[in-house]
Amino acid sequence: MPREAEPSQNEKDFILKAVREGHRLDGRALDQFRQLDLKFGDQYGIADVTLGKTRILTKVTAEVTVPYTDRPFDGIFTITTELSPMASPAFEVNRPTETEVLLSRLLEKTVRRSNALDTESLCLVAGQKCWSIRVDLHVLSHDGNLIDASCLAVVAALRHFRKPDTSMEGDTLTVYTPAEREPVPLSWLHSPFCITFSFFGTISIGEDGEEKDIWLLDTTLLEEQLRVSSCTISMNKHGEICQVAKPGGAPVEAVTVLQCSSLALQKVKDLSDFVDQKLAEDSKHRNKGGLLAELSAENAR
Amino acid sequence: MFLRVICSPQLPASSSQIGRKNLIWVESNGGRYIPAVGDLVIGTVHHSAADFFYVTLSDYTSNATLPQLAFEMASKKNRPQLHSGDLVYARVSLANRHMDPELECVSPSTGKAEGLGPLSEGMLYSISLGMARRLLMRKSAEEGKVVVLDELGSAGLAFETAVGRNGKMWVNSKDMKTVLVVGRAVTETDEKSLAVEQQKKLVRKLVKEMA
Amino acid sequence: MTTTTSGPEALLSHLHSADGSATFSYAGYTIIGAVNGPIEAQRRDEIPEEAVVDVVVRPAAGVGGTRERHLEALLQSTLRQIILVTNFPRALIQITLQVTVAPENEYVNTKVVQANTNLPMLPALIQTAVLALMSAAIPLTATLTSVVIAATTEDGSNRDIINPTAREIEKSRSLHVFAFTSHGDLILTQSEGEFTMKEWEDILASAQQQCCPNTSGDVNMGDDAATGADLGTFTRSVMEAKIASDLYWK
Amino acid sequence: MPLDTSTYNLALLRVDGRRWNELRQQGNTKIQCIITGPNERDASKNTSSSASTAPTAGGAGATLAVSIMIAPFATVDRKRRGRNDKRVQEMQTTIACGLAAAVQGQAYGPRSTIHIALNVLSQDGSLLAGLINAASLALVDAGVPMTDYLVACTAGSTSSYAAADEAADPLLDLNTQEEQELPFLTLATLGATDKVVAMVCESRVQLTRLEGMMATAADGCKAARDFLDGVVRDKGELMVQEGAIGRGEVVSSMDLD
Amino acid sequence: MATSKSMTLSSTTFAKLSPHPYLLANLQPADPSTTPTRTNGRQPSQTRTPYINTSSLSHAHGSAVVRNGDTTVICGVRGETILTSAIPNYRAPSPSDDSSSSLDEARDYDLLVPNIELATGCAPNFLPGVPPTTLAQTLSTRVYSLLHSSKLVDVSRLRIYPEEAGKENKEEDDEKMDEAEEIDEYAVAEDKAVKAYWVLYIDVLFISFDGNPFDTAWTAILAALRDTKLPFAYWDADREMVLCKPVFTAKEKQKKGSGSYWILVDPDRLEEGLCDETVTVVVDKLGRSTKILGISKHGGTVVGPELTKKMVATAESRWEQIHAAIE
Repeated sequence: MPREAEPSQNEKDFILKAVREGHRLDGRALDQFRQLDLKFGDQYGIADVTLGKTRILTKVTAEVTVPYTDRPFDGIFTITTELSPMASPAFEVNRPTETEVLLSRLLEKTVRRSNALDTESLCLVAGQKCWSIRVDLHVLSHDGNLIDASCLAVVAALRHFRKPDTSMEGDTLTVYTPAEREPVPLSWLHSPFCITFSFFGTISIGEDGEEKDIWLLDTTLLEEQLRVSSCTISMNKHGEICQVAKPGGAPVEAVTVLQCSSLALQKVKDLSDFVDQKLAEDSKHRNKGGLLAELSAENAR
Repeated sequence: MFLRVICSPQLPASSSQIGRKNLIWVESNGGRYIPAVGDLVIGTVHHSAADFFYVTLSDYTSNATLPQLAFEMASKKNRPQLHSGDLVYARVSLANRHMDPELECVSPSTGKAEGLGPLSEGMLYSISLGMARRLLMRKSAEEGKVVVLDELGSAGLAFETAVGRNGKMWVNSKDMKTVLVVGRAVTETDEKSLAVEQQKKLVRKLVKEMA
Repeated sequence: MTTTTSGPEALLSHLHSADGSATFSYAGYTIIGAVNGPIEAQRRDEIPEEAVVDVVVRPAAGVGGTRERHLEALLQSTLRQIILVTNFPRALIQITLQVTVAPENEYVNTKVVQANTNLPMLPALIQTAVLALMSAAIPLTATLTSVVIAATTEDGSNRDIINPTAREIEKSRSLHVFAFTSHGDLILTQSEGEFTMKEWEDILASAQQQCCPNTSGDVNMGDDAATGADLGTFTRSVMEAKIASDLYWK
Repeated sequence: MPLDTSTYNLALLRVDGRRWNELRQQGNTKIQCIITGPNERDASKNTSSSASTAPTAGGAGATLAVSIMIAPFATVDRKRRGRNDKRVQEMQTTIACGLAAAVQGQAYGPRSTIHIALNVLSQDGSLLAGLINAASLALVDAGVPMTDYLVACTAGSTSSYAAADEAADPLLDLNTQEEQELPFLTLATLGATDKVVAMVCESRVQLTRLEGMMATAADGCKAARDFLDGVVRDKGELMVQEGAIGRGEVVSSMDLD
Repeated sequence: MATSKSMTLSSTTFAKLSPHPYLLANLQPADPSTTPTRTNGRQPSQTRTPYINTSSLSHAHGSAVVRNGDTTVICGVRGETILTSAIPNYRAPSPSDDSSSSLDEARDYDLLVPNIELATGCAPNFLPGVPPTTLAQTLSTRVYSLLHSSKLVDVSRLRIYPEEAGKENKEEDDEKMDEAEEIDEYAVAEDKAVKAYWVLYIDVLFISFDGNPFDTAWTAILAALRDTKLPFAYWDADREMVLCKPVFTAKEKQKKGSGSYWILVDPDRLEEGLCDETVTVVVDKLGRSTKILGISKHGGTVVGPELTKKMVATAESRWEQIHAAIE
């Protein structure tokens, strides 16, 4: 298995020293995100997110299939995250690393278990036919903070997606091709986002030697390699926590966790607005005289 | 570092091939460092064995070997103590497609270190191979068109740097902020491919921010 | 999506974590390629005398299946012909090709898992791989250009469509993919459907016209020729642009 | 408790690689934890096995390898979990990284590994908490030096996330049914401190609820710590009676505590 | 390379030590009088004669064993019914759909399911307990594609209509009975719509593997499909459908320096390992004129249009050979 890159001692010492004094290599503030960008594809359900040098691409697809026997009234909703060597030679094909497992679990809990997508609306014929919505997440470039970027990409792609329209006459179900009927959006309930805090130990403030935890937002890969522990908080803009995960690592004060969670709400509101705005822009330029209809007509000829 | 693209002389940048004879080297930023004898490199000590240090020049490639006696004044009794994670500034003494590269921190002719050896403290930055080449030019300002370092110097910042052809730059200074500024100046010049004037502007901006 | 009207587009060295990368979009396909290497190969699959070339093809939707393995096998055997593998013994050159956009058939609902070969995608994959390899400064003996052509019968008259749409492929009688080296040698052929030797040779001719007009005789073709771009020249100009931007400071 | 672990430690060194068992019970959640090692790490095994690992003392110390086995009969509806179920893997990682914060790994060489095998025999809520407590108790019993017990507990909130009544009072140590009904979180702290080592919340809950729930859980953790400590002391007493160790030492060690 | 000295060490040792020079040494013998022979004693263009035995399995609806040199393949075809209502993406063909409708039942509903397995130990390099090799996956993809692109099986014969429509019920065998009942339940009297389909599970198992797998596998599938009798009146439906397509594989290896190369027809495992370029041609001569159903070449630049032409010719001759074997 290829060796994961290990930062040199000099880098470790320097970055920790810098962070303690409130500096980051790229001159960002400790709680500042990198340049965030979101693009949608020509086809529905493709979202391309860039966060600094981290780049994530997600694609949503829908397929009619048979529901699980234990959930006859629910559709199927899966999120697949497979890290390829493209992100880093350390990721081997079909050999999930720990990074990958934690990432997919966080997305699972944040988006799926929090019922962001109404799975009952995917049921077509109870126990017989339902929609299977699948999100494929591709990490094109990995420079840290995969979780926050991925979550945003998944949510954006799902909200952008349209599934084929259907109709029931008697007991026969008809699924219309895009050429026949304009596809319809998913029934979306709320938009959760992840905010990951990375901890770098403590500094004593004041003469009474009181310890204070130091943390960073939107860490680069190098910073992530040096953090002592991390905590990911998922919320929607209504201040509903969907998930909190601090998977071990060095301890932090309970107070710090609370402070983080309230800051997370602020950041989530920003991200939420950002995605809404991007979606609005996209639909505007689409509805210039039913772009899709034209294209399909062209294909027919 | 040179990009090995095989291409026709009349179209230097194209890669349309016309026989192995007129194979020419086109230089570029891209690609992974491939050791060549005489290159100055910055490596990270991976581990040490009986008489060798094993040094990583770039990720996911096999380690280069650095004999523990290939240092100035090194002898069986007193040899440098390097630990995993330490940085060394070295010269490639042997590069061969069939063997792992070999390094030295002493000039075989003079027996002097000539600036090679362990690099303590400071910060290590990754830069493109092209930028490394430009910084290593004898007159990097005139030939390589990199003026940031000179500019920063004349702006009154005190710092020392070492550049490795394997796309690494080491910066050190008493003042941590200086290191940060130097690092940002060079990496931004590299990534945003800034022209001389823009570089000067960038330096002015950074120095102002610092104060 | 309207495809054949817009010419090929490429973006080089835009992924920072890979040694080389390229995004290539043409004929309705967009593929992102990344190359890592030469890096250390795993003990078990290293070759003493030459570099291991490893190709990974990843579909936009769903995880790779048998059809991707097949494409990988084709690409691998083709690419190791143009890479100077003997320059890097015991090393690994890893090529990852991520499909991001593939044309959708407006008349059929998408089916995620499909087992049949995906010939129409092959040219885009090849082009992307070559560009990514160049971006990674991997020494090559030649570049490749590739094209897909569908032979259809419309009201009796035969017609060859270059870069056919999903719809056209469905109606076609036979489908052909060709790849040529920059010396004009035929390096890869994949043909399926039903056709005669004569038809095959005609299609081969028009393919040559597409990929390397300078090497092939001036075969006169239908208006379809206009729709396709000269990919050889394209690859060249992309590379020129890249080098120029790398040496902006000179 | 430095001294009395050191006495365990002597015993440990003698019989390195032997197993120490500890049956720990929390409500109807029954978990068995088996510590093996520390013994030499073989890289091949670590990569192949489904265990999750975490290096202690910043890589300078021993590595902890945690593997969880949930018995098919552990739950009411007999569901078999694949060894590499992502949910289980996540718990393994959380436990491994959590314990790494408490274990004084540098007592052993960086090449050594301590294997922590957790077998879930019966499951009735607070699974992760149970697993963490079981593991850290077993580690103490195995004589692995730790700064303090890593203790965990769950806390829930009686009203569902939708309702906005602030008066909703938190619950401690939930069982399966409660877990399905109510939002809850699992909190793991280092001994009696308020230092959060691990925290997992998988349900939708108002941000305003968080503080209350965490406070409750923290109290639960303190209680758990005292309980664990009690168990260890009883064990110590027992060993004295059995004459496994000299009285003098132990008394002194207990005093020191 | 092939000095008398080195030849004195047993040829097998030589082969093991440096297989490639060994192959070349055989192909260009020291004295020009002796014709170049391959390590397996065959002429470069000489193929192995296939032996075919059909209906060898009792449970399958059709089966065949094909032996081509040391490559031995068993193919079993089993038909199972699937009700249209059980097909998630099923869509009743509407009259509006023109003849060249985009609906390809066989592909859309996966009515032909080929599966290829290289049994453990069929060749030294297949170890137990490992996921299907790239070779196996590639093979099944190629087979799947050819099955569909060649329209080998007439899909209309896989449709199952309700009682009235299907007047075939006369000569049902027992198996048909239960099928019939199964269908009755869902058979709606008036409409003649398709109620169910036959799904053909085509399993190919390599017992021993010594090169040229696709060729042999495909031959086996052909033989098995011809042999397939589904429990319905159209029991020999497949017969007239079957087109015989021998597949022909040539390998060539460019010798260092000189551009000389050899074309080895129907290569064995050693040869496949050592050669770079592969060409596979699929032809069908059943009609008056030869139809080509597939050309696949990759891995080198030696084979141009001319050589390809030559290979088609070779393929035709091989077609006769296998046609004879199947009849």
